[in-house]
Amino acid sequence: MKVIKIDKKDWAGGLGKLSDAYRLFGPVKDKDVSDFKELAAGELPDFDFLNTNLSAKSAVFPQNEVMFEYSLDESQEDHHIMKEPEKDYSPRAVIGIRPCDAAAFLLVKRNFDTPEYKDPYWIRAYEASTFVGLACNDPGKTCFCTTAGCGPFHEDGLDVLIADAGDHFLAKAITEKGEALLQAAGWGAEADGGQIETMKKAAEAKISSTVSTDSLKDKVTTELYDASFWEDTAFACLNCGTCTYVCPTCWCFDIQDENYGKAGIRMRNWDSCMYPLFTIHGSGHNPRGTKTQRVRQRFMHKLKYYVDKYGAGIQCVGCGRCVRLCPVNIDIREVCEFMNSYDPAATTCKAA
Amino acid sequence: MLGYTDKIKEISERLLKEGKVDMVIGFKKGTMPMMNEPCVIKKAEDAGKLVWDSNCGINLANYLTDRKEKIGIIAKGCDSRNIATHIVENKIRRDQLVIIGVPCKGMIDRHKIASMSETEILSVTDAGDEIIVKAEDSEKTLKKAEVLQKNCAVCTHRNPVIYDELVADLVEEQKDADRYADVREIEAMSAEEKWKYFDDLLAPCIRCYACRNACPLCYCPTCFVDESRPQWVGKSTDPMDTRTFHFLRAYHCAGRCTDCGSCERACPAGINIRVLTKKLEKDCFESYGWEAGLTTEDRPPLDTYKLNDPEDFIK
Amino acid sequence: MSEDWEPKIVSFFCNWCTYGAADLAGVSRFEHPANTRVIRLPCSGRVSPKFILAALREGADGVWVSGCHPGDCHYIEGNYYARRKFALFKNLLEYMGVEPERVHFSWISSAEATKYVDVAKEVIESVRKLGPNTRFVKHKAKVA
Amino acid sequence: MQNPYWPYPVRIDNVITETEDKNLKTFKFIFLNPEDEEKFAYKAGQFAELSITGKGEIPIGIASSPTEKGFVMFTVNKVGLVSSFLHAMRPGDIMGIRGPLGNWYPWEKMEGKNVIIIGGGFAFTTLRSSIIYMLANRSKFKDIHVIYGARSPGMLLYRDELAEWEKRDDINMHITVDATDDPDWKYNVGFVPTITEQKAPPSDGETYAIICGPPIMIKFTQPVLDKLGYDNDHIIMSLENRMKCGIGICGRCNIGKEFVCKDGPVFTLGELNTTPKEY
Repeated sequence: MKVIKIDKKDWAGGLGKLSDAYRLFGPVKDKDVSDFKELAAGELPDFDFLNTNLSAKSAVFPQNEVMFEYSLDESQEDHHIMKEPEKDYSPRAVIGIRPCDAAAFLLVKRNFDTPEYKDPYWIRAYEASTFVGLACNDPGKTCFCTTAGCGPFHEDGLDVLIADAGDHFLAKAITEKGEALLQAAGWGAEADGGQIETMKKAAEAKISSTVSTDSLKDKVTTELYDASFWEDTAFACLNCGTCTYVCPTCWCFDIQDENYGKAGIRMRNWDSCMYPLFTIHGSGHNPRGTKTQRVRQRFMHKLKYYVDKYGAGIQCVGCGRCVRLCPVNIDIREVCEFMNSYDPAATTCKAA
Repeated sequence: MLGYTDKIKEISERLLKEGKVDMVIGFKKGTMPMMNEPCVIKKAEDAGKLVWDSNCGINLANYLTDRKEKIGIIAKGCDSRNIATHIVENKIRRDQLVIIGVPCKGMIDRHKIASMSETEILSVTDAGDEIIVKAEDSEKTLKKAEVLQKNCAVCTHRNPVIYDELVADLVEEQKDADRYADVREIEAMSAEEKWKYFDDLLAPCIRCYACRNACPLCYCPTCFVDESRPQWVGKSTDPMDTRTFHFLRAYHCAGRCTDCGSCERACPAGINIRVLTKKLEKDCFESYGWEAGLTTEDRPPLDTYKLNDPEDFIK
Repeated sequence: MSEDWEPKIVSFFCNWCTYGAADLAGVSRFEHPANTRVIRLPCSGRVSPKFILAALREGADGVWVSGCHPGDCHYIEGNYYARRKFALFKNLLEYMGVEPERVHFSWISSAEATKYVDVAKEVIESVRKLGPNTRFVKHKAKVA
Repeated sequence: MQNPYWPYPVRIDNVITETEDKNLKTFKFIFLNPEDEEKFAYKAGQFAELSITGKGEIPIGIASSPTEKGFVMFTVNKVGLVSSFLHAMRPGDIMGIRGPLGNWYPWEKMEGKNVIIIGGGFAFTTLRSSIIYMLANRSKFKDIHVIYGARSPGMLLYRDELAEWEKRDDINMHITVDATDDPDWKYNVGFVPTITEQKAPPSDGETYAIICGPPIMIKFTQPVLDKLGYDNDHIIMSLENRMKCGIGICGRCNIGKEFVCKDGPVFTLGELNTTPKEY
């Protein structure tokens, strides 16, 4: 598809035009921390970031989301019956999403959009979205996207890829949705696509951090599960939910009813496999009652169960957020290495 | 703190070799700049993994809760105070522990140092009273005293209060630290201003509970946020729920908090949560003359009373 | 604030003293405003900060906690512990921006029906002056 | 797009207290919209989310049988927030049901085979559904044995129906209690594994055993079945895990890569042996 040149002086104007047709989401800085927010009228996305603290998943899958509304007032005709609320699924554009976050939506889609069940909230929001990616010219030290099925200029999952070329942006339309967005913004000056390729190579060469995932699919689940390294890996873990909340590919949620007098909402909130409450039975029994079990679940899910379930690689795009933000420095790259190179025979011999 | 690491390794190796402890809880070098990872060493030959520098801010007392083994634990001043608190609250027994005391000169503020650098930081190393920060295209030497964690800058108990081994001579305690300047600033505000201040402070909270979980005091089998009958606080990031969570979390630390700074260090959103716990710390000190974790003899302030405790607020 | 607004006060009373005082005030036909909703507890020591926050969250305009005078606790020392708990709690509440006049504490024995009426009036009037409570009140969650 | 989270509105038609400790009640529901009953077409072994408006949802096995029309029935143990609230609800109250969810016992495979049902305590609910279903389709199955145990006679579910089944000669009932001082008790006394050892027919190589009960019962019954010649692919179990969405999306009930809510709750022992034991 064609590549467009956007002069930086035309950037704000184009976004202004877009805001007529789209709800705009973008990275916004607040007290040194960048996160995706819905942009206020005239507000510009702030591109001065390595990556946002939280991933862009909230643009489609908000941390708290209303599923239903209800009335508990028995004088009402439809009391105690769940009603779907009116929601705004008008077109939205997520401006400045990193390629890894966009690729993550494709991984997550396998969970929300299945042959048997369709999650209407996620799918509607996803389908309403046009993802305008911001390529990473200077990926970080904790970025390992290129070995996690992704990359600093990765296009899958994006509708437009934008690269910052100094005084102008280069924008590559990847899908028809993307092309429509560029048109709506009034950006049309064609440019040479070759420059993006050059920038891409340079950016990829800067990635210094890697993971190996080739052997994961061949491991026996129960052997990996019983591996001896989990205890040491999990030791430092505080069982906070930081890694799961900042992760673009973590999708787990809880469902809660919240009442306000005679009315209320059924909502869903992000949940985390790090919390004991996530799995505890009514009887008090908890199949993942210990910290080690919960840490193992997180990594096994991302690096083994997902791999086996979909045959489409790991459930990780290498954004490095969990590595950067873990309060005790538990590093998925290390754990991935343990798992990928795990040899039960070797461990047994050593012990014997 | 040069030389600390060698001494820690030496003591740990000896304790493990002599069978005095089943494990040593300490820090190993992290994979990230300014991060060391809490770790457990069970074999004498692994003691070499242990490190000590200005990035050991996580409170290791957190890893002692309800353990049954004989444990060697590396403890700076605040860790030792939380160990004392753990002993008082029956979360560990004194005779299970060999406390390897570390006279501490403060931990560095990783959030602050990161925000001082234009580019990503590659490494941060201790050099006496200075630290060397290497970034992509620069190398800076900073005075450690200027980039200390906020709690360390006003710490008055750098030396461990209980210990069995010591890795170095005790350090001089800071005398004229103004511990509560920030609390007084808030106290002076009007109710309206205070309310706004905390709205703003807590807005970035994502309810991940890193502050709660990094805290050695938070070990309830079921936290109030997880109680459902009744449910005290909602689960969303609604500002009132977030505020209720932070209020009760802080209140649960009343008279127990040692201002170790783990909560703030752990917070992924960079929230200055210590202003809440510090208020309680200040009140406990001013009303009851209490500082947490200094002895294993005295009962904590909410577990005791005096006949003449202040009660001006009661009609 | 609408003209006919009346403050709603949630009161946590110790069974052995203030609850009796309220009763006595009633049978003695002492007049006092009817803005309080009373929750009877075995001791002021039973009052958890969570109760007070819950009342505010549910929309109480004021909270009033009352127990036995120091030295008079039915359980010997419950109110002594409560006193420390309340002191720290009230300070933290005010520190976070709740108006000092929202939450009240008193010691009222079962014989002090007059004090009960006086304090009730004082509590209600001071909350009335503040107007409806907005602090810690949980409204419909702002969710997408 | 059909919203899989939306519960069909139902009215509580009838509530029966099942056990002497009053902790188990059976609820009969009628769909407010008759067409929802058709959408709720289920098979014995499936479950549903009971949705109490304002409180939340709980996953409960369906106790009625697909062959029973006009209502659906669930037996609920009083445990947590939602089930306690449900226990206080009355006929006429409106709530919701979401489902049917999960898989079912392998009825197609079991056709023409002997079936032995082993149940303990309040896990008997989907087994009742199965028994009613098999009796309504009696010719499709060979011998049917039922071993059902509870702590005491007063803790047995569906006592009237048990008595009726006892009278029939096309189903072999082996009811047992852990202990009783009732002199009129005319059935077995002893734990389920012991009674299984005494009464269960050995496998003819194709006999299916369905086990539902507390973990301790399953643990001790399994070796008995091994001895009787049941292989792992003919031992069928139904799991429970904490659930929320019930449709394999919210992420909490997995055992390995399988979700108990969507890929289960029914698994063969053979299948379970290849997954982590996180249930």
